Parts: sequence; structure tokens; C-alpha cells
Amino acid sequence: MAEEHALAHPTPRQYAQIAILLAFLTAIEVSLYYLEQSIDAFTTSVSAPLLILLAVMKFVIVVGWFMHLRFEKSLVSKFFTTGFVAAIVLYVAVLFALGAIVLT
Amino acid sequence: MSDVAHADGHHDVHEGTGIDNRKLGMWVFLSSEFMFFGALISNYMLFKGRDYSAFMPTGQSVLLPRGLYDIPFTSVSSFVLLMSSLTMVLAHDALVSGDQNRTRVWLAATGMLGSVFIGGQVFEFTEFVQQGMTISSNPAASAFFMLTGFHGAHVFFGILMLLSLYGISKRQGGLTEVQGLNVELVGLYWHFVDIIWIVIFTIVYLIP
Amino acid sequence: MATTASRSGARTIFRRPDSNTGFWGWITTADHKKIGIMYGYTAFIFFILGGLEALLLRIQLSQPDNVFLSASEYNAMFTMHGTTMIFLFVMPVSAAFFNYLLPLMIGARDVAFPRMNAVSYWIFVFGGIFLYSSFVFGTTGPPVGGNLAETASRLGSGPNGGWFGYAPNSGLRFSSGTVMDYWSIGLQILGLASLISSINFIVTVFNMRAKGMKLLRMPVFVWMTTVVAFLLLFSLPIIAVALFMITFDRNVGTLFFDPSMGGDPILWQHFFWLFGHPEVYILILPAMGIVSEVLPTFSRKPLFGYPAVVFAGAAIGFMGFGVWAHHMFASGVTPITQAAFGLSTMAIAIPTGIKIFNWIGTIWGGKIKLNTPMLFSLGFVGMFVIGGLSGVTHSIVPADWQQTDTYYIVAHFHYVLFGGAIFGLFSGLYYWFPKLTGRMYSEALGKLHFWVFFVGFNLTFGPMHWLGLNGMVRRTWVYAEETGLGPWNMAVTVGAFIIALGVLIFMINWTWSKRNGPIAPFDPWDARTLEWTLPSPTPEYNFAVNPVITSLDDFWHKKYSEDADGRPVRRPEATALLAEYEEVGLNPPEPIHLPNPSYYPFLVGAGMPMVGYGLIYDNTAWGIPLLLLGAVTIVGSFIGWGVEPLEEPHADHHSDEPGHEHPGTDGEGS
Amino acid sequence: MTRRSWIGIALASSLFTACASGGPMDSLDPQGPIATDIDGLFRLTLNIATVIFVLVTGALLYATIRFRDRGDRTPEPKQVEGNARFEVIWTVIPVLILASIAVPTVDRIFKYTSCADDALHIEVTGHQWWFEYNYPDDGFSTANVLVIPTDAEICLDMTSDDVIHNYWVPKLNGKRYLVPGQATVLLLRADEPGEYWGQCAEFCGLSHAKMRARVIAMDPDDYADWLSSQQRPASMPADGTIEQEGMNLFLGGQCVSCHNISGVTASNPALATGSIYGPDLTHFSSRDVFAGATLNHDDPGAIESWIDNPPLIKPGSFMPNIDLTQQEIEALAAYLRSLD
Ligand code: HEA
Ligand code: HEA
Ligand code: HEC
Ligand code: CUA
Ligand SMILES: [Cu+2]
Repeated sequence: MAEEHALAHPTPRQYAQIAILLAFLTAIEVSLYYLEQSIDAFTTSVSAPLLILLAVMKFVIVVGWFMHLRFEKSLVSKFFTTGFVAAIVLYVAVLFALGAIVLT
Repeated sequence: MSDVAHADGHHDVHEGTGIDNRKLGMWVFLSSEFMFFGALISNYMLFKGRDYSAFMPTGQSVLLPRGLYDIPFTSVSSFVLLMSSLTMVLAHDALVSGDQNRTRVWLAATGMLGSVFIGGQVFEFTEFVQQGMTISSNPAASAFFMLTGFHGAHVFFGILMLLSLYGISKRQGGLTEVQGLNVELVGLYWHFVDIIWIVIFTIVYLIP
Repeated sequence: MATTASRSGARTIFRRPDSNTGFWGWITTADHKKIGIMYGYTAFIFFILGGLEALLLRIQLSQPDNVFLSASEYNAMFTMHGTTMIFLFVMPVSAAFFNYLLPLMIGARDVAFPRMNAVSYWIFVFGGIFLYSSFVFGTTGPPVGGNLAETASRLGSGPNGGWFGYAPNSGLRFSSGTVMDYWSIGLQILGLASLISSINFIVTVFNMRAKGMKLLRMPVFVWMTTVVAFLLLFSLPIIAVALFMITFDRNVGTLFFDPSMGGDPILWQHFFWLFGHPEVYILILPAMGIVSEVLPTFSRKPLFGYPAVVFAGAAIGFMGFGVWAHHMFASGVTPITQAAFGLSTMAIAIPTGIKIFNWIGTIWGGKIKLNTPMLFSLGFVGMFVIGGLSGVTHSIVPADWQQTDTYYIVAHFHYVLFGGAIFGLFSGLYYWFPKLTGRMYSEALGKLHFWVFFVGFNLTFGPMHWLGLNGMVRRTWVYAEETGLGPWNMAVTVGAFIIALGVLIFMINWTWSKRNGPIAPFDPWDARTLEWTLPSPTPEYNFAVNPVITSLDDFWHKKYSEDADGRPVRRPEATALLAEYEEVGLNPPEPIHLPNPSYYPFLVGAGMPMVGYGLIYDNTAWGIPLLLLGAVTIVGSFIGWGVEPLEEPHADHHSDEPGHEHPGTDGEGS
Repeated sequence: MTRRSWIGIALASSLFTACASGGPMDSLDPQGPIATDIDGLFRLTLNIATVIFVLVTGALLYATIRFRDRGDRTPEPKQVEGNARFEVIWTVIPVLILASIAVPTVDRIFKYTSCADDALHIEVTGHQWWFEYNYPDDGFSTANVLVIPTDAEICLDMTSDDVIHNYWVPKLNGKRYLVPGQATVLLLRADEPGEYWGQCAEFCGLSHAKMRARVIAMDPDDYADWLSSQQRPASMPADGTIEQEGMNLFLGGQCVSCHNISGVTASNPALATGSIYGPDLTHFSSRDVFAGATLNHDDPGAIESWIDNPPLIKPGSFMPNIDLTQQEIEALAAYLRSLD
């Protein structure tokens, strides 16, 4: 299997480190949530982008390292990103057409 | 994975991608799953923001999912699912390095963590129902149950697949190379279900 | 002959079925060609059913205020007509072409997942039977609180919400019987079948091409198959969710589409058309692929602008996801949405135009043989242009406010679906008939079929433009005499019967020629693509020797070189080459391992309706047990299959030898 | 192309537009400014489409005939694989054509999707299978027949009580959905007094075909008269007449639980609770059509056969067959006829 790609897979130790990082990010997410709940100045419009950013980071880490997408042929990531991007674009458009997202 | 061995292959008979059929198939399938969960998530996004007070019998207030969340609880179960991705990847890693016993241990651990997650979800659902929010309370509740329910069903199928891999390995005393690919495939599926939860946790639970 | 070459594996402890014999051979086969043939015949049966439903519709409409059908019967007929033609005829017959031809055209011995392929087929068959069983078991009724003068007949007990099942009319309150459950669960099952085959085809195209067949050397038909597979891949999950939502609304108590509890019926329309519009390109692209093969062959010229045609096909598929709301121009969506979708819809005319013009470029200056397939392909181009242009008049949003939900729309989509998809598919049926059966069809009957179709088709659907603009509304079982629409409706009805005559001619030609037609040479059309290098009918193993490709239209270039003028000159060695193909094709030099037949795909399919009935009748004593039985059948079959190797043991040991093996198919798992 | 062939094309496309059938639902025979404007846009597009069609099929037929295989007399064709210049041409030309029709399209979309401030508002509610009209400023409700003044912009505020319906009066404007739980608007404007036909265009269940409508446009003066006639309470039958017998049956039987007749019935309980109800019958016989505009008042026996067995006439109807005797039917019919 190893000859499939030039990059070496992480070792179990590195996997554990990645998992710790993920746990850490989750902890930040949850604390952001509580900040938003308790501090008035910290509104949704501040926390939401941060939360989304964190989710994207976790997403990328899991896909890239745990699913080995980093090490996979580029065709695979093309398929995968196409699905992901298509879903986001289309459903944002649907929500927009339904009036659930309003441009202000 | 003989095809890979001949990737340089003047005597390979195919103009392929060099990726095993089943693995490519799994990736293709997962890319379509985005559309599936995207529909469920946008369904929830649409309904969570609406006001249902006009449809309630007089005197009753609207019970929305976001009013009932137990964030610490869900954070813990999200953490559990996240860690199951770690055990999954360790199972695969153990298999690659030829350690069949360790593979089985990690497979079992993954299944266990998955079960804990599902158990948490069942608890959450019963809790919500006891507080009065059922699937028929309002469309936002319907969408919440449908989204998290379908995610739970995916986890459930993942557990089934993990269990059968565990069983086969136990019976045969190890997994063959072909079956080993199945570990990788189940792993892909499992991580995918995990990333969907990452999105759900943020969009459904944390962002008000 | 196939037996000698293919069945060399040793027996195992499992007694496995043998696909070469009789009835069980068909049930258990994993051979893509047999599966393709079964897809074709099954789909054709559904075509007859859908057509008979259409004839009933037409008899009812032949005069104003007719009483031939009751309202409930009429509603069931048009719903099942549309559903059948789309999900049980055009899609599966396209799948028949994909199955039969895709491996042949890319030089492979099978698809990537042969047994998954069989699963798709059996799920489709059982899904179709399940849907149609509504006529036997289904119940309809008035909306809750409404009244009927009489109970619905069996004919009126089919699904009756229209092929797009608009909510909340399809919800429990307004469709109180079980028929809409049959519809939603039936479509769910059919969608699963298509999803599985789309994954299969994508992997096949990406992994199983013969050596040298670069992506831009694939026949256009293969390209269109690929685009269709991607369209299915990304659009089916959407309809799956939508169907789950309606099923849950009806059976579980969710409130998605129930406006009296804050649900949103327009959401259904978005989800349905987000699937439904890509779906119409799913229906037309295979036919466009066929036409792109037929026109060059019978013009003796390469396809004009191959990369442009391929790119346009991909662009159509891509843009097809961005136009869905054009089915909702009257729904009160915001003007911004209407304008955006009006413009995106117009834009689709551009890549489609590129295809049309390149096809004309292909025949221009050619040496055109007007054989039956060519007639159908030329008919396709002409008729599709009419349908496409009326499509563009719908994209003029204010004009569509007048047109929508009238027969003007019905005219549009029958021009693209019948004049387009069906003409293209019939072209393909004639074109590949020799490869399929080893015999030639009757050219005289074929041409007669074309002309009867052509006249009948235009008489049926041409006046519908006029009817629609004159106020004839869709899905109405009666219309008032004062509208003055009677005479034209009568003409339409006559046209429909002429089409039926054409179908009969086709059936006679097919059944007669299959047995008694002259024996077909293996390259009867002097064609261009790989499948014509094979004996007719195609042997079970397809390619005795794995082909190697060096150019687009490889086969043609092996037969012809070009002179200084750029005109083809037959190579002197061509005749010998063909003889060699024939000789080798029938006598593989080495044993070939093929996927073995299996009972499990059939069982997976058979489990589906059990789950479906279980869901519908979950409130009866036997509902849940049946559901569980179905689930156990499906899961059990998958486990049995996981244990059963794809090919007889030892097969994978050959994988290192050249000319033998499909990498990756050897261990096809669950 | 010569001038003459352009005329030929215009004629060909007119073949199906110009000789409008004159049928009551003919969308090619617009009778108001909005419908006329839309019709113009459609004809423009249709003419362009016809030109494209003639050119494309012309080329197709020409090539088919000209390059037919005539055996040995036809040489083998040149193997042309494509031509980049042509590709550009036949991409750009359609872009330009489409751009030219896109502009008026977008303009009309915005023009006809919202109402002017001074428009006359009428509320339309869709029911399976009839249209209810409310005149909010004048405080009465009617059904099936919508009466509007000419030369005024009418703004229909629409919604539905059950499923999605689609309001269409071809000669006055295109369609617009009536969506349960949501509000939509449709503009109407008629030039001339007259009676215009309409029909529900979206499939809405069993009797969708019998969900029709009429619009009557009146001179502003006539319209004012009509308004005041509708605001009066219902006429009372004289003592001892068959009409009075009918009224008593109406009040004593089930009819009153679904129908309102102002001045006669107490306020309708069903109307208040939002459960199923039927058309307001106060001025029933002032409307020339009823039951979803499928039955005509002047047809002898039409009212009788309707109240005898509504679901027979409209399958699924929410008005039940009450098993009335012939006598009762006649009395009720007589009473209904007197409600002018
Ligand atoms: C095979 C199926 C198929 C195909 C290919 C198409 C193709 C197109 N369709 Fe059609 N359509 C349907 C099947 C199909 N449709 C069905 C089934 C429905 C009804 C669903 C229902 O309600 O039940 C429908 C309904 C439908 C509507 C909704 C109408 C309504 O209900 O109000 C619209 C609106 O815009 C539309 C538009 C188009 C357009 C613009 C194209 C374009 O792709 C056409 C492009 C082709 C051409 C334009 C011709 C060739 C081009 C040239 C020669 C170049 C030059 C041309 C120009 C510059 C204009 N279609
Ligand atoms: C590929 C798709 C397809 C095809 C091929 C057809 C084919 C035909 N359709 Fe189609 N139609 C649709 C797709 C299609 N349709 C859809 C999607 C709808 C919308 C449904 C909805 O509104 O929900 C529709 C709606 C529709 C309507 C509108 C109904 C309504 O709105 O009220 C009408 C009315 O005339 C009609 C007529 C016909 C006719 C006459 C044919 C003919 O061409 C049929 C020709 C075939 C035959 C006549 C069969 C031949 C049979 C024999 C030869 C008998 C011999 C039998 C034995 C020997 C056993 N169709
Ligand atoms: C359960 C409710 C119900 C009852 C009871 C009922 N109706 Fe109706 N009625 C309706 C509905 C609903 C309609 C509209 C039906 C349609 O057009 O589809 C209607 C329509 C009518 C119409 C036609 C009105 C129009 O303008 O279209 C008349 C007249 C009528 N009813 C008279 C009666 C009489 C007389 C009785 C009693 C004998 C009666 N109704 C009892 C519900 C009811
Ligand atoms: Cu209301 Cu159709
Ligand atoms: Cu469309």
C-alpha cells in the first residue's frame, strides 16, 4: 500500500496528536458557545463565523489525515470536493429562494 | 492489489486510475452522501428560524430543539464520536503493520465508542420527548429528529459493518488482504459520518 | 462457445448457480450483457403499460365532457403514465444501453461491480412491481372531510398525485388512501437501484478502460453515460430525502409539508425539481450519446467537433443543476429568483445548440446512408430542436406564466422526451440490434416504423402547443365544450393510436428478425467503435484478447487511412484484420475468468417490496414481521454475498498475468 | 436571406398565433394591457424561435438530401474533425440572441410581480374546488365569479385553504399559485367590459378539472352598482311561498352549518373555526355560474341536480349528498333562485 503515494502515512503517535488537536478545537468551540451565551457584546454574528471556521478546520483535518485524502490520488479529492461544494452551493441557493437567507 | 503493483505497468490491461474499484466506489458514494445530508441540514436550517406560535393550541408554547439542547452532554458525545475516528484509524494502521490482534481491539473500540454515541442520542431523544418535544411538535422538531436520526442510522450501519469485520477476523484469526481493504472502506465511511457530525454539531447545536 | 472459455474455475463447497442454462441462468446472472437485455425487455413492458395508460388518457380527452374514465381513474392514469415513462421506461432502457454497451465500448470484460449491477436490476424490477401493485392493493379516497359519489375502481387505485407529487396534495390529509405511499416508497426503491448503478458506471469508466483509451478517446456515448451517472449520483440523494420527508409526513407524523402546522409545501417543489430538472437531462443525454454514434457511422465521417460535443454534454449536466426553479415561475417565488432562473435556463440553450450544430456539421459533406437508425437519429435532431425551442419560450418568465400547467408544456416535454429521448433510443435499438442478436432487422419494416412514428408523433404532440395556448390545462379529465378544443383533441387522440401502430410494427420487426433475420456480419455498418470488433452476438467474455487503443475511433482507423484529400481509403490489410478479429473473437487463446452467477442479487431485490409493504401496513399484525423479514433477506443476502467470492477460487491468482483479469473486481465485497 | 423568406417565416409563426381560435380561454387573444404585453414578448420569442427552427431544420434537410449516398457516384467524404471558428460562431450567436430577449424578460418580471399603491385589493382564497373572493373594503364575500371594474389595476391577494391551486384567467394575465399558509399576489387589468374565463391550473386533487372561474369586468359605474347590491342583506321570501319553505329547510337542515346568507343565517360557526365551509350564498343567483363555475344558473335543473348529489358532479366534493327528497330539493332550489 505504501507505494501508492509519496507522502508517508502518520504513525499511531501522530494520529493521537491529531486527535488531541481535534479535541482541543472542540473545546474551543464549546467555550465559544458559552461566551456567546454569557457575554452580551459577543453576539452570534461574531461567534458564528468563528464556529464555522473551527468546524471547517476539524473537517479538513479528519478528511485529510484520517481519511488519508492528502495521500490519495487527486482524482479522489476532486470527486469528494465536487460533492461537498455542490451541496453547499445548491442548498444555499435553495434556502435563498425560500427566503430563509436574506441578503441585507 | 495487483493493479497498484503494476502502476508503471506496460503490461497492465487497463487505463485506470490505479485506485481499487471498491475504494473508488466508496469515495464516489461518499461524495453523493453530501447531497443527502445537505438536504437534511438545509431542511433543518429552513425550519429552525421560523415562528410556530400561530400554529399552537392556545396556551401552549413552542418547544424548539434549540431550547432543549444539553450542550455539555452533546459535547461529550461529539467528543466520543471524534475519538472513535482515532480508534478507527488506529485499527487500519494496525492492520497495515500486520498486527491482527491490535486491529481487532481497535475495531471493537471503535464500535464501542459508536455505540456510546448512539446511546447518547437515544438518551437525548427520550429526554426531548419527555420534555414534550416530539417529531410531530413542529416542523423544526421534525427536521431535527430526521437529521440526527439519519445520522444515527449511518452510525448504526457503521457499527454493523465493524462488528462483522470483527467477527470475521475473530473466526479466521485475522483478515486477509482483500478483507483488509474492507477495513479501509469502513474506515472511510466511519470518518465521513464523523465529519458530518462535526458539521451538525456546529450548525445545529452551537450556532443559535 | 462461452462455456469452454469461461467456466474453468473449480467447484467449491457452495453450490453455485450456472448462468448458462435456462430460467435460473437469467435470474442469477452477473453478466452485464444479460442484465442489459433484461433491463431492456423489462423496460419495454413498462413502455407498453405507460403507453396503454396514455391511450386511455387520450380516449377520455377525445371529446369534451367525456365519461370514459372517472376523475380518479384519469388522475391515476396520468400519474402512472408519467411515472412509468420516466422511471420505468426511459431510465431503465438507458440503463440497458449502458449495461450492454459501456464495457464493450471501453474494451472491458465487465463492469466494475458485476453483482452490484445485478442488484440494481433486481431492485428496479421489484420496485416497479411494487409500484404497480398499487393497482391491486392500493386504496384511494376523497380528501379528509370530502365525499365520493362512488368508490374508486381498481383502475383508479393507482398513485394519483401527478408524477411530481406536489405537497400538500400528496400528504395524508388530501390523499387519504395508501396509493401515495406506494408511489413514494416505490420511487425510493427505484432511486436506490439507479444510485447503485451510477456508482458502478462511474468506477467502470474510470478504472476499466482498455489500455490506451484516454478519457478523450472514449466514444461520446460513454461520455454521456458518465455525465448521466454523475447527474444521478448528485440528484438522487435529494429526491431520496424529499421522498423520505413525504413518507414520514404520511406515516410517522412529521410536519414538513403541512402548512396547517407551519410546514412549507414550496420546499417540496424545490427539492423535487432540484432532482427533477437534472432528471430530464438524465433522460436525454443517453439518447444524445446514441445519436453521436449513429450520425458519424452513417455519414462515414468522424463526429464534428468531438471535444466540443463532449464538453457541451458535461456543461449541460453541470448547468442542469442550476435551473430547477423554472418549474416554479408561477409559485410566487421572488422576482429575483425568477429572473435568475429564467436567465440560467436560457443559458442551457447554448451548450445544447453546440451539440445540434456539431451534429449538422457531422452529416454535412458526408456520404449519408438513410438506414433506420440514421432516420431515427435525424428525426431526433429535428424534433428535439422543436422541443428545445419551446423550452426556451418557457424560460421567458412572463410568457411561462401563461404557458405553465397547460398542454403547451405537455407539448414541450413530449417533443424532447418522445421526439428526443425515444427517437434516440429507438435509433440505438436498431443500430445495435445486430450486435445483440446476431441477425439483421428488416429494413423495410424499420423504415415503415420510423415514418409511422414520425407522422403519429407530430399529429399527437404538435397540436398540443396550440391546445395549451388556447387554454387547455394539464391534468384535467374533462374540459368544457365552449372552449372549442374538441376537434384538436380528437386529432391528438388519432395521433396517439398511430404511434401505437408504430410500436406494434417495431415489436413485429424485433421478434421476427431476432429469429429469422439474415445473419449479421460482425461489422455491418462499417462502424467506428470497439464493440464492432466483436462477434455478433457478443460472446460472454466480450474480448477474447484485451484490446489496446491508439486513437479516437480506433476501429475505423484500423480499417481506413486517409488520402491526400483527407478522404478515407480502405487499408489493404483491413479484410484480413476483420477475419482475424472474428477468428480470435470466437476462440480465446487463453481461458478467461468471469464473475460467477449468484442468487443473492435477486434476493436483495426481493427483499425491497417486503420492506415497502411492511412500512405501508405497519399498523396491521403482519406489517412489522414482513418488514423485518425483508430487512433480514436484504442483510442476509449481503452477508452471503460477502462470503461468496465473485469468481471461483483461484481466479485472483491469475491477476498478475497479462490479458486476464480485472484488477479490483476480484474481491468485490459487501 | 431575402425579404420574402423573412415574411414567409413570420407568416409560418403566425399560422399558429394569428388565427386565434377566439375560444374563451385563448391566451393568444389578450384583453388587457398586462396580457397584451406578455403576449408581445411571447410572439417576439416565438418569431425568433421560428427563424432558428427554419434555419436548423433547413440545414438538416438540405444536408440529408444533398449528401445522400448515391452509390459509387458519391465519393468518400472528407474526414473533417471540426472547426474552431465554427464552434465560436455558433456559441456566440445564440448568446447574443438570448441576451436580447433576456432584457425585456427581466424587465417584465419585476413589473408584474408587485402591485401599485393605488391598486384595488381583492382577496382570493382557493378551496378544493372553488375560489372564494373577499372584498375587504366593502365587507362581503362571494365565490366563483370575480367582478372587477375595467381600467383599474386589480391586485389579488391570494392564499389557499387546503392545497396549492393556480389562478389563471388567460385573457387578463398569466398564472399565480395560491399556496396554503403563504401569500401571493396577481395583477389583473381588463380593457373592456366582458366576461372572461378562468381555470385552476395546478393539479389540486380529484376535481381539479372542475375548479373553474369567471371574471366579469364592468364599467366603473356598473361596478359601483354591483358593489352596493352585494352589500345588502339577502332578499327575504314572502310568507307561505315555496321559497320560504326552502329557506326553512336551509335553516333547519345541514346547509346552514357550511353556508352563510347574510341577514338570514346567524354568523356562520364554521367560518369562525376555520373548518370546511362553502361559498357565501347571500346573492347566489346574481352569479351566473356556480359550483366552481362548472354549472350554469340558467340551465334548467342545474341547481336541483347539484344539491341532489354534489359528489356526482364534482367527485370528492366537500358538500355531501344529504339525501334530500325531490320536494325538498325543489323548495331549496326555488329559495336559492330567489337570492338575487
Ligand atoms: C428530455 C427532457 C427535457 C429536456 C431535454 C428539456 C429541455 C429544456 N427544457 Fe424542459 N421540461 C421537461 C423535459 C425536458 N426539458 C419536462 C418533463 C418538463 C415538465 C415537467 C412537468 O411539469 O411535469 C419540462 C418543463 C420545462 C419548463 C417548465 C415549464 C413549466 O412547467 O412552466 C421549462 C421552463 O423553463 C423548461 C425549459 C427547458 C429548456 C430551456 C430546455 C433546454 O435544455 C432546451 C435546449 C435546446 C434548444 C434551445 C434547441 C437547440 C438549440 C439551438 C438550435 C441553438 C440556438 C437556440 C437559441 C439561441 C434559442 N422545461
Ligand atoms: C418518456 C416519457 C413519455 C412518453 C414516451 C410519453 C408518451 C405519450 N404521452 Fe405522455 N407524459 C409524460 C411522459 C411521456 N409521455 C409525462 C412525464 C407526463 C406528465 C404526467 C403528469 O402530469 O404527472 C405526461 C403526460 C401526458 C399527457 C397529459 C395528461 C394530463 O396532463 O392530463 C398526455 C395527454 O395526452 C400524454 C400523452 C402521451 C401519449 C399519447 C404518448 C404516446 O407517445 C404513447 C405511445 C405508446 C403507446 C401507444 C404504447 C403502444 C402500445 C401498444 C402498441 C399496445 C399493444 C399492446 C400489446 C400487444 C400487449 N402524456
Ligand atoms: C359540509 C358542508 C356543506 C353542507 C352541509 C352544504 N354545503 Fe353547499 N357547498 C359546500 C361546499 C364546500 C361548496 C363548494 C363546492 C364546490 O364548488 O366544489 C358548496 C356549494 C354550494 C352551492 C354552489 C355555490 C356556488 O356559488 O358555487 C350551493 C347552491 C349550495 N352549496 C347549496 C347548499 C344547500 C342548499 C345545502 C343544504 C341542503 C348545502 N349546500 C349544504 C359545502 C356544504
Ligand atoms: Cu385547484 Cu386545480
Ligand atoms: Cu426543467
